[in-house]
Amino acid sequence: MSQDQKTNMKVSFCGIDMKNPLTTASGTFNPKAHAPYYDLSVLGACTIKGVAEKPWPGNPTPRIAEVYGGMLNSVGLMNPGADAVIGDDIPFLRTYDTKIIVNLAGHTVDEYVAVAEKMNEADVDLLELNISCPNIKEGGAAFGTSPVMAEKVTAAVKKVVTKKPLIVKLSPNVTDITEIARAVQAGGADAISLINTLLGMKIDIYRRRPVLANKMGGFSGPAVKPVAVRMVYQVHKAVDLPLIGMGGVSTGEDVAEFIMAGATMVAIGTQNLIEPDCPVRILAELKEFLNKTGVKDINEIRGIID
Amino acid sequence: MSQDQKTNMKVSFCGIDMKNPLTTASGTFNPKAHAPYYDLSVLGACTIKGVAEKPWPGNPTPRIAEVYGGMLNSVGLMNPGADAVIGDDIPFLRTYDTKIIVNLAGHTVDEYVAVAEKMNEADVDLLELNISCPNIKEGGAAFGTSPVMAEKVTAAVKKVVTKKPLIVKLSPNVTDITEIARAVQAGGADAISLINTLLGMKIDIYRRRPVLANKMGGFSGPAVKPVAVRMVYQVHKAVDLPLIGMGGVSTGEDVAEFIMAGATMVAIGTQNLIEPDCPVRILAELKEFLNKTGVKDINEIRGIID
Amino acid sequence: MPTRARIFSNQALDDKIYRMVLEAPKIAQTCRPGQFVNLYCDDKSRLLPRPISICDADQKEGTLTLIFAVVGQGTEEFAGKKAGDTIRVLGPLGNGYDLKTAQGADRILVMGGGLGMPPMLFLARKLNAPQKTDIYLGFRSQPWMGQEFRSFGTVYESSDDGACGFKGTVLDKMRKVETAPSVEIAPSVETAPSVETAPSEEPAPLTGKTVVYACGPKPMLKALQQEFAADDKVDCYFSLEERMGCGIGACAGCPALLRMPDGSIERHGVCKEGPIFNGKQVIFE
Amino acid sequence: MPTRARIFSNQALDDKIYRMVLEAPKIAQTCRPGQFVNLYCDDKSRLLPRPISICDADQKEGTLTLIFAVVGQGTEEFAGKKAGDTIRVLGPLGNGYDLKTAQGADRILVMGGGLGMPPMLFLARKLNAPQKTDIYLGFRSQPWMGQEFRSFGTVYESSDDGACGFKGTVLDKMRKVETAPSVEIAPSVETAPSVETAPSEEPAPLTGKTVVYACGPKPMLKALQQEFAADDKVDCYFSLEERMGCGIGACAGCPALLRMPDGSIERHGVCKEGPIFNGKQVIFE
Ligand SMILES: Cc1cc2nc3c(=O)[nH]c(=O)nc-3n(C[C@H](O)[C@H](O)[C@H](O)COP(=O)(O)OP(=O)(O)OC[C@H]3O[C@@H](n4cnc5c(N)ncnc54)[C@H](O)[C@@H]3O)c2cc1C
Ligand SMILES: Cc1cc2nc3c(=O)[nH]c(=O)nc-3n(C[C@H](O)[C@H](O)[C@H](O)COP(=O)(O)OP(=O)(O)OC[C@H]3O[C@@H](n4cnc5c(N)ncnc54)[C@H](O)[C@@H]3O)c2cc1C
Ligand SMILES: Cc1cc2nc3c(=O)[nH]c(=O)nc-3n(C[C@H](O)[C@H](O)[C@H](O)COP(=O)(O)O)c2cc1C
Ligand SMILES: Cc1cc2nc3c(=O)[nH]c(=O)nc-3n(C[C@H](O)[C@H](O)[C@H](O)COP(=O)(O)O)c2cc1C
Ligand code: FES
Ligand code: FES
Repeated sequence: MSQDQKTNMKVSFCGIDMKNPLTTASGTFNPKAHAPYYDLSVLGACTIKGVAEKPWPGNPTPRIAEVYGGMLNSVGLMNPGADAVIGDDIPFLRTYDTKIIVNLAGHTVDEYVAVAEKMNEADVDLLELNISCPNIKEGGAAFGTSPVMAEKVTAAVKKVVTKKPLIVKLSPNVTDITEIARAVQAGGADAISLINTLLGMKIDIYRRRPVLANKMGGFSGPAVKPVAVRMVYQVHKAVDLPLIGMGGVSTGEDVAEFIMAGATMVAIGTQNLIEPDCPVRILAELKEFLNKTGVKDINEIRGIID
Repeated sequence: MSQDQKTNMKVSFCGIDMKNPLTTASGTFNPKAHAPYYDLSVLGACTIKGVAEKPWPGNPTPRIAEVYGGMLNSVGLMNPGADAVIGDDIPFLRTYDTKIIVNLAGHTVDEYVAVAEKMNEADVDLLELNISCPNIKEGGAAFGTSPVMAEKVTAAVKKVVTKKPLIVKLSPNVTDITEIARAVQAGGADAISLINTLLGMKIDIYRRRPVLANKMGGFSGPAVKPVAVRMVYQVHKAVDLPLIGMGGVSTGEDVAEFIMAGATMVAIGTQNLIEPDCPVRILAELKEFLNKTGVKDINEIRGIID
Repeated sequence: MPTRARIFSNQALDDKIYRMVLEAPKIAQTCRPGQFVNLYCDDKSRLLPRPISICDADQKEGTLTLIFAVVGQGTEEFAGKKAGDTIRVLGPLGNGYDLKTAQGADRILVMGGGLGMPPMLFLARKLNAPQKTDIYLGFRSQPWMGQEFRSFGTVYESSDDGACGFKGTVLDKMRKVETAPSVEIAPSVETAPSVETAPSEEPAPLTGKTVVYACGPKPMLKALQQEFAADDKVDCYFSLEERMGCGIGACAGCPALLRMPDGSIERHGVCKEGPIFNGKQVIFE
Repeated sequence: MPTRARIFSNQALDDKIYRMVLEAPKIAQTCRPGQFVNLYCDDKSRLLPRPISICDADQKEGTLTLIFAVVGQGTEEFAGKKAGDTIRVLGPLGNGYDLKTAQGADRILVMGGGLGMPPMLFLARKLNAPQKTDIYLGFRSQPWMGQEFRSFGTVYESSDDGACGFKGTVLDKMRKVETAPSVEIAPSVETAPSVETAPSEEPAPLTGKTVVYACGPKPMLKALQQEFAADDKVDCYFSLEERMGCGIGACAGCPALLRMPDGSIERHGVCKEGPIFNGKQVIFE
């Protein structure tokens, strides 16, 4: 613990070298909002919020509710559209030494394809297809909860994503996560990320109405971690694709837990919102854990759970 | 708040009068273990642990793990069998002024029918068919996650349960809870209870193995409440059966939240394990909330959320 | 990055209203009126920040003053803190009020309703234009602050039940005062017996260029917007409130709807691009 | 029902081992050796109880002594508590040791390994039979308790690295001592310079009726079971540990597997029907 054993932190993800396995979870990280708090170059990759081809207004407010050990959000993929992101966030992020992952949103297969085509040409490293947002009626969850639809949209997007690896992000709101994972593998996904938010609800019993204007919302934070670890573990056993694990990560030990469950990279979500510079602490904790337990290369411990 | 407005707390559930809507969640309450801590007669009903026709040994230990805001268990429905429960727990509970709900476990339709037949004759008030335990390979979750199987087992059990109302307990580990709810309604269920535990996992990263001997386990406690409230709300809108809501209840306000979401009764689960006499406090808090907000009859607020 | 700050004092001003003074020199040195801080709970079941406006900042002492109402479990936790305890705080956050507009204005109206009042103290101090500043404070009933404002302008109190000052809203009071004929105003800097200036000292009607700074409940802001919508000589700055996930502009949880001069609708985050907006542009739902 | 108890003192005995004295008169009055209490965390992310054995109880003072190791976040939280702080506690829980068997026995062996040692103090005090009691204490390295036991029997220390007493396990030490030829034993009640009795005072071999009370790591208990399995003159009582959900017998989380005299296998909850079991019946997985 005292001497830094210089554990290798580098991982290769879809053939891309990442300086470490840490990334951000889409929608919980904003390059310009977070940049004042720490050097974004500490991250292996930055994953930015879900972007559609055209701007989306998102859902009415309140969009945020607090729950025990986590939060609900019904942001509804509010985003300024692909062009704005290409013109603004992406060049800004390129000034940092970190890979860029762009999360793609759409209501229909065509919309997904449209934004994917644009981002295929953009100066980014990987694309993450979000078929799992519980906050939009069409698209989002509808694709993520049906194996047939999941395969179909993956295949359609994969066809146009010729220049970057394609990650598909799965919803936890399903009976059998491995079924969806196999479907997106069949559709041509290069990698899988999981979990998106659980679908949750909170009622303001004094006002007798849901706290969120949209009634239900996506549940995230430390409270969801056991479900996330379970699903990463199941998917790692079921398919042969690299994984980005996420859901409730707030410490370096949590990162190790996801890696042991089978994740190659691990994304920090809600914790970015409550502790803007948390990746710095989490990375230090991860290194300390690895040193303490004699791990020389982070790749050694991936998926070691039977 | 100061004067007790004497809010009516009585509810009628499947035609049975309950002095209040509180019950216990199966497997988190043991009559003889809890009796020393408070007068069990404060409860509208006592729901006892899952019982099979013959004794079950349950899963290997460790069976319990702590997670953020909750716990995992892989007890695996360890139980002493129907005869022991009929000879022991039930007469003991009958000395209290509370209704008795027995939770039924099985691996196959025949096993479910066998225990249901026995309990149909026993001195209990309602039966709760557990088709949602994530901790046993056959039965349990397999029935609870398929609408076809859920309907089939409900219908088979309903046929022999001639003398008491039959509640069916649903698993939250499904893509669409309303689909399962409609299936058990079609199978003849008199009521629905939900949620059972979410499937979760925790890894001991120092020992590099799951904390639970059984690897995965049922996730319960305050952390799961947003999922539970959402599902009770969805099922209340989808079917026309009375509901027992549960999942993470730890305060009187939580009880009110489930009732507003549509539950007629509300079960306390994990909180029974960490605060043995919690029903006394929770009932007092519920009464205080009702008085404070001018509710004269608890039945007024059921399902008032649009 | 949220740092632990020592609590210098934490006192009840009224039933469920507390005044907390924090040692937070970095924040105190850089903050502007209208900005806020995130306070975090120690209780691990409550992870989201609680945004609280900066009521005042003392650069020399390195302290921040916050005034907050106990409305839920988080503020309940804060109320239980004692001098010497610590609390996690992040800030300053948000844009703060535009003070420049006030320099070119003939009159400044500072309007605080309920818990919207505390941040107006820091604003009024920084404006430091007692001659042309009228300060309207609206209480539900008994006043729990007010005297502090008196060096910075003429203070008018009102309350819903008439327990203090004028019975009615701040807007009702303002209408009565500001539409009366102009006389020279003596700023109530001296130790007047009552906070309210005597009825004889009637202020100027809203003839010159006026800036309205307001913070308070939505109905108050809505009414103010209506009042001044058509009046081009009046600039309005409103402080908005929204449920927040982060407070730093990262979660897209807190958009304000604005109608831009060209008629288009834009969304701007209350936490980072606000909480202060051009009051005439805000669309209230 | 878990009640808040005031902490009288909380001191480090060793690196990561703490001795906490609690004011818990009700528990102190009714508890028996071998019973435990549930301690609860204040941190709301950790809801399950932490079972900790009662190391000693003072009925007159109404205090409980607990000795615990810091192994995770819960015990870390407890270690941070100071005199005057409070902690939630529930108990006494569990069955406790069968003391009657000891009355009819010729010899009593009390064996504590590591954190299994503390509860043996309360046991030894209640047995109060120094003449026929041998107390074996096994440390990893340096001793962090031991003197307290000396009024209640002959104390033998051992340690894994030989840093204190005999180098080896408590069982190794016991084998050496108890199989030597019998002499009259002088209980080391007096203020002997070392805790260990001089090598010359050799105790009786295990000829008469003997009771073994043991608490410690699983390998130690397993070895003890093997040692005495075939010896009908020896009764064994082992204290078992298991991950617990409730500690009161409600969750079925903590079964011990027992082989009954008729060969059948039964499951008994460690928390309510244990933690003390007939050591010969326990099935170690
Ligand atoms: C920019 C800004 C400045 C504010 N300044 C002050 C101030 O100076 N003094 C003051 O008393 N209050 C202020 N508020 C309101 C204050 O943030 C809430 O009263 C407080 O967060 C309630 O927390 P709680 O845990 O007690 O309530 P709970 O209802 O238990 O909180 C649950 C969640 O809802 C959020 N929440 C609840 N009410 C509000 C609200 N009105 N606005 C935003 N989020 C809310 C909480 O932050 C938390 O995430 C301000 C709000 C904003 C947005
Ligand atoms: C009957 C009984 C008596 C005990 N007496 C003592 C004692 O006197 N002194 C002492 O130092 N320790 C004792 N232990 C062990 C003690 O309960 C654990 O070390 C403690 O719970 C660890 O908590 P933690 O939060 O620090 O660890 P964490 O690993 O963070 O705890 C996570 C969860 O696992 C449980 N857990 C972890 N380790 C154990 C364990 N070894 N046994 C049971 N549950 C565990 C915790 O209770 C908690 O629910 C006893 C255990 C039992 C069953
Ligand atoms: C406010 C918010 C916005 C989110 N927006 C997106 C999004 O645009 N696209 C997406 O794939 N996931 C989105 N998510 C889900 C997260 O990326 C992540 O999958 C989830 O929050 C679980 O991780 P956590 O528990 O660490 O937050 C969002 C989550 C939050 C809290
Ligand atoms: C230790 C334990 C054992 C359980 N055993 C059963 C059971 O036998 N039958 C059943 O239907 N549900 C069982 N459950 C699920 C609970 O009844 C309840 O549905 C779930 O715990 C959610 O409620 P809670 O969050 O309040 O605990 C068990 C839960 C726990 C924690
Ligand atoms: S609160 Fe997160 S963007 Fe404003
Ligand atoms: S810990 Fe719950 S029964 Fe023993």
